[in-house]
Amino acid sequence: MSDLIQYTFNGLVVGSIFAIAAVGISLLYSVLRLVNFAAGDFLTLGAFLTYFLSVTLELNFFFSIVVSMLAGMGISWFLELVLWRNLRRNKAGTLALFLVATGVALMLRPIIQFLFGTETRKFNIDILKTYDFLGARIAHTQLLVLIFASASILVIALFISKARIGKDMRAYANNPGLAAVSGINVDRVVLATWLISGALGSLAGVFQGLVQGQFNNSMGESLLLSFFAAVVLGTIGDAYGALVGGLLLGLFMELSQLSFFFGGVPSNYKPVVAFATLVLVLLFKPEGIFGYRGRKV
Amino acid sequence: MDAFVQPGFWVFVLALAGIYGIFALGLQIQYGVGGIMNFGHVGMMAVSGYTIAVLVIKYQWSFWWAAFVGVVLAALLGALLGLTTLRLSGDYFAIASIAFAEITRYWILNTDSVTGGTQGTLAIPNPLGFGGYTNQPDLILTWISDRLYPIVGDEASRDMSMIFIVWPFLFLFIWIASKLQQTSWARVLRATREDDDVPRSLGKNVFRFRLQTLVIGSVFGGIAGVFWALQFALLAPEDFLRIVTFYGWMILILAGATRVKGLIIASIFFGFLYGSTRFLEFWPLSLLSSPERAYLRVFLIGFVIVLLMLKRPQGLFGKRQEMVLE
Amino acid sequence: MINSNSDQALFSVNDLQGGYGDIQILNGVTIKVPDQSIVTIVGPNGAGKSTILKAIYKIADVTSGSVTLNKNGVITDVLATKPHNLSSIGVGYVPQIENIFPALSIEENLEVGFVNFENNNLETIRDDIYQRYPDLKIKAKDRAGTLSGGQRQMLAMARALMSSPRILLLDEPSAGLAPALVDQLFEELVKINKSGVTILMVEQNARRALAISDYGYVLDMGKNRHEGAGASMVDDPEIVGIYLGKK
Amino acid sequence: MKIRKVLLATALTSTLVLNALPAQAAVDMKIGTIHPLTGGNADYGIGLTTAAEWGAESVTKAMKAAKVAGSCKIVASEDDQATPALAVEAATKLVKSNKVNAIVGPLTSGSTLGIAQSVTVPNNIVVIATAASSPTITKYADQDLLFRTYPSDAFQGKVIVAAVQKAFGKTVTLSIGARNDAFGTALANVVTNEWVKGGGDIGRKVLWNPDNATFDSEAKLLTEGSPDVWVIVDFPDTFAKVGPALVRTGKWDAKKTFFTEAMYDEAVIATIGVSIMAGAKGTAAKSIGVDSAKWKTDRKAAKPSTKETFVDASGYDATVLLCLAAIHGKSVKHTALIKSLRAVSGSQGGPLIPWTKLTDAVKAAAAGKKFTYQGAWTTAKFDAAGDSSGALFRVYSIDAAGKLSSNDAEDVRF
Amino acid sequence: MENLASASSTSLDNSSSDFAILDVRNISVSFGGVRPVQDVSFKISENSFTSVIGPNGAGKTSLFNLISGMNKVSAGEIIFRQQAIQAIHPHKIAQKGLIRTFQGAKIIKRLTVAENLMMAVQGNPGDNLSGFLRIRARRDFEAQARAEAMRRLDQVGLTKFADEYAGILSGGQRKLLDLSRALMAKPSLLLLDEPFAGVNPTLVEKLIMVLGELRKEKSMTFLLIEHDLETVMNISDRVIVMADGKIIADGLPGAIYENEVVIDAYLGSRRKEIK
Repeated sequence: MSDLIQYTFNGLVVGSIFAIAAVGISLLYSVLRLVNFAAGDFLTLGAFLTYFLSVTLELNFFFSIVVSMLAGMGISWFLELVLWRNLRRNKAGTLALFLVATGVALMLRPIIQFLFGTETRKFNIDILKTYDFLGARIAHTQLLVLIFASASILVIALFISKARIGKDMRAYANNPGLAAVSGINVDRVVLATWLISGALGSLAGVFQGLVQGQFNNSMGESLLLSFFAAVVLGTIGDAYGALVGGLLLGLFMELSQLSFFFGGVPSNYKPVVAFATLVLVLLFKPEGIFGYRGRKV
Repeated sequence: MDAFVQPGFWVFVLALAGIYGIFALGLQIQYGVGGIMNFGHVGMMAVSGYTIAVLVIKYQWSFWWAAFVGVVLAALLGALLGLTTLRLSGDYFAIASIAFAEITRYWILNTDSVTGGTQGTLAIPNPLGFGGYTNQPDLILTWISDRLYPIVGDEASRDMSMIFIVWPFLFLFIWIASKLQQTSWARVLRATREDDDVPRSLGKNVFRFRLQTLVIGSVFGGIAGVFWALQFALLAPEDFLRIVTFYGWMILILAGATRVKGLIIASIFFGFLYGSTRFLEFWPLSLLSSPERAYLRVFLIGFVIVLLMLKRPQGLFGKRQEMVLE
Repeated sequence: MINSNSDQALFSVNDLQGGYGDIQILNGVTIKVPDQSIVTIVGPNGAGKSTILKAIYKIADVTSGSVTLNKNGVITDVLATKPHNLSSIGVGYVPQIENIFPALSIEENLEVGFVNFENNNLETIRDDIYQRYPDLKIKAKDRAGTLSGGQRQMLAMARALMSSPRILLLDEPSAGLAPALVDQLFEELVKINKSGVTILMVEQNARRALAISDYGYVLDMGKNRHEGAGASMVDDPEIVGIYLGKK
Repeated sequence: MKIRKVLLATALTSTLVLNALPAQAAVDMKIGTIHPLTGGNADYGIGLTTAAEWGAESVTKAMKAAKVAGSCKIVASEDDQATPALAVEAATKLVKSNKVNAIVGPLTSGSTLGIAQSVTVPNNIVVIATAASSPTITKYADQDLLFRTYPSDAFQGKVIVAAVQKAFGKTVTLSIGARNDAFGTALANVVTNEWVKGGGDIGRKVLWNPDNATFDSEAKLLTEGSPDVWVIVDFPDTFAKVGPALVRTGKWDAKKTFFTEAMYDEAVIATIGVSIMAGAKGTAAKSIGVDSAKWKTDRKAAKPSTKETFVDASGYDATVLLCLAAIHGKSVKHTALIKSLRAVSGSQGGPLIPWTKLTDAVKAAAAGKKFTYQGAWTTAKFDAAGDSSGALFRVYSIDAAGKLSSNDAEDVRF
Repeated sequence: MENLASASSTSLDNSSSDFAILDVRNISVSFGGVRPVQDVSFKISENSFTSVIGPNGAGKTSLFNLISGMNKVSAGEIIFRQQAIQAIHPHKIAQKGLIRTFQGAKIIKRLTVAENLMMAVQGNPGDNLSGFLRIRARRDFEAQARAEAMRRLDQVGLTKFADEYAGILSGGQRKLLDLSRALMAKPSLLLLDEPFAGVNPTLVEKLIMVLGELRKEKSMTFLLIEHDLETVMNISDRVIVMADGKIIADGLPGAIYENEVVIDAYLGSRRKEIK
């Protein structure tokens, strides 16, 4: 029982981060048909920038997070202006977008390393404090992350469902042709999508940094495929789906280590659980948990 | 500059470029003919390379039979990938194929008893003690370099012998691929790249055609794996990260997605680009520390692909239409 | 009867030519829509009716000609206006197919269509719409994808009305509707028109559309073929000829 | 064409011969390094590269002080991202383009064997690997060209097991956690085998992927079954994530845990967290009678920009040994280098000269004497396989303040 | 639709005397609440030429999609040459000799005009990978296919475009290519979806001429979707009228012309006055 609680908690923590990262990727896909292979590096960037501001410059932690989210937005915007906009104008196809996104990731990585070094970093927060809960050990930082990430998920969900620009984004994703003719400013929608995904990337990076306790510059990159798995699980292009898909995948990856699951998956196969989930979902329910049959995949 | 003009390293680069050329040729057949975006191609290379190592070291097979089985297994992996996920459309398939390759890599990484696991092929359990797997082909490589010695002197090396093995094959494969492209079979595939309904309505089993393309591409991935295994004489899971597939795509895009012959120049160009970034030691870059120059190298590779897609998406030889009309 | 050639036309299409890429569909079409009127464009398949509307929204290409909106003497070049800005200058559009956002709720569909002018208010307009279409109010929170064909058309119209348009462009509003619903639809169009909204529609159901129209145009092969006061055209044998290919 | 080539070759050879005459006295040693400078292991690679570069600079300074002509330089430092294929590429570049006489690195066993097989052995280049620990390297038929300053897992594994047995007895249950890479799994296997051979039980064996999102589940598995003692084979960057997770399980006890030398560094302990590490023990290779703390301060002064890692000094020693060997043999030829490496590293005895007295070491080498260079990392005493046989292992423990201490009497030698 | 009963009564049962090559029995299809085809039945006799007319959205193209297997029926049966085909793959249906064209001429833009045609020839050994090695057989087949293609191109006046990318063809030329391609497959039943829409009158005449010649050969059965009644009149010997997913009339072309139901379906019925 305590095992179940423990793994569920661990899964929720990981899952909530997956969810936040996945929703950014999913929004970008739904609006721009872009599979963002650079998403992982935005996480790393966010974590390192927050580290730099809050630890090196000793600024307020929350302030640092906000600044690094703004920076994530800024870089996304910059790339939209110099890169993605031009590619769309050139009618670049899926392959071109794939390769450019990978290229951007290759460019971002050394920049991060150049700016922040290769060392392992940690935030100024007690990573050892734990609470006992029905026999499970709940880490203080992870509890914080779970609370703040859940709050963020709520805010994101509310934003997408209630804010006008959120509705415009969903409308555009749902029917781009109609969106353009019914008065939705497409440029604004695209920009908003980039800004949101940039901000969410940084935020997820900070959360991931907190959960890991310490992080280095390959943090985000190594999680990228798990994010994709979460996106696919929750139906590609469906923002709510990505949120739920992220949570489910996190839970699934952790719970798979429990012995009731085929005797428990050895921990060195943990990433395979994510990849296999991805393949299996694509295989048997390609429309994802929120998609409907007949949706083109 | 002195170091830059020494031929030895470039011989290595050329041999490697040939291997990458064969690797990219597999992608070329899949994408350029069939429109399939396979981002897990490196998995095929890993499978065939590892099959050779395991069969030769663990079971003392002949290298050549092991290579044959390796290519067959790569083809089977391609078939498995296709049968399970080829029904998906473009980007979904691409993501699934990455996952496929990663699962393969993790299996190699974690199955010490067969693959040597994290230690690479040198740790494959081996009844005869430590041993490489290239003894047989090494005889041939030595034979070639002995023949080359009177001509090029000390430049005769294993790498140069590799060129004499890899490049003729690359030319042969490019010839085969260009023949293949002219067949009615490829014609149907080129049609499916644009539209499934037309060939289907004309009695063509589109799925079967696609699957065949994927398998043929995988065979070339497997063959590249054979040469890779030969070139490096030791394999480790870290050699088969997804970035390698990306390099293959980079060559393909340089060549122009449907230009088979462009692959020759593109492979050399890529090899040169990749190799020459190791020489960024001149002023003012010499002011940077060696780690900083190493970041610059990765950055440049990313920068070139982004610039290429932005300014010349059709590659060095392709027609712009081909990228735009996707 | 309103003179169609009046220079006071609210909306006019002048000698429009264009099509899709190198395929020319429109070979010079001229349409005048007087303020407060209903004007219908009819014609057989492939005549280029819908292409006119698509050209205005940059879905089809224009090679020559112009489209202008004359709002109280202020003349706007419609073709030079970005599609998403058309609703803010008073042009509403209901495409023929895929004219709602199925994944959004009905309420959200309406909200997305809303354009903020100085003195209008989302709630007021929406309440107004709900009053007009009580069916939509009942299902306000449901996904629009769950609506029936008739309700979808209603929603599409309502969505366009959310931007308080001066002129509404309709692309085959009756397509795919059950006969009973078609009657309802045309009655509704008359009501909308009475409330001060000018209507330009492209319609397949020629007789019924012309019956409620002030003026009608018949297109064929991308050109004006015939025109006249709406009601007078209902029984025009020439139209039957054009439709069924009798020359 | 052919005639021209012959003429050219003759001309080249004659100039070389002419130039080579005075060079007999003044050796011109060119060294290249290969380490991961980008990617996940870049931290260690950069540390080792910088240390190696500092080593070459130190020798140059010592040569000047000792008035020994010639030079010993690092001509290029290459990146292999810890992958064998890229290491081969890097080695080919160093050997063919930079014409290096010897290579320092790579970091990993895979890369080391990769370059040996494809590049360095066929081209007769001496390699001193800096952190490759696989026992396979010992067995590898390297024609005596492959050396290493890092102890083989075969040594280290036995040392840990012996230390654990001494502290907790032979028959207790031992759980082992290791990073899922070449370093972790190989040593974990040696420890497992040795422990079982000694009559002990293995509780849990958990391998974790260094790039996992979290390690709480792994930590939980590792603490299950309440073992009597843990052995953890991990690098600091990963253990910084695993450690807190272990503490949070509430079932883990640092006092019952043994680490490898990766944790033998007070800065590392501080980074991971003193409260996590306090009470833990470990084994680490040691250079006899040498002040490693001074090396760290000196290096920091010389190369302030780079952060240190536990293994840095290994790169320094490798470079210094190569330079000393070149001076000793008055030649950069591989046969001479191999011979001299043994002469200066203490394989053939001779007086001890610590790294702090490099000038003395250079003088001794220039005089062709046999001596034992006591490195900052190890006293190499290269054996027949090129392994560092002089390694002495200390058993260290971490006190409540995060300070390291060890008792020379407990040192283990192999 | 009030006159449906009387309209149906005017239908001719062509199938009674001749062999029915296609027998559509009560087929329906629905997509997410929409039912483009509802309970449609008819028979097509061999060597006949039948036109399907009806206003936009009547379900004509949906009907073709069902017959050719592109979409699967929700209910009902489709019998083609005594074989039920409603559940088999579209390419298998095509291989049986039931070939269709698409509304708006789906040509393959990045194949040459000749390649577009050659792709359609059935029984190509090169379609199989195993055939790749049968070089002689492949080469002979290609040569024949090419000759055949050139003949077809000559017929429609596209010879000079044979080796150009089909993407450069104009709308009308694409229609010609589409029709020629379908003919290359030597179908026993050919479904033509608005082959004349957007084609200029001279070309239409040419196309009709080509079809007329084929009719004389008596080796093909045609099912045509067309709007232009005059054209339909010229070539068909039977007309099926569809509206709202149902067949509302079926009969001789001349009879259809005068049918009030048909005219209503096109122009909308004259219903109550709207104020």
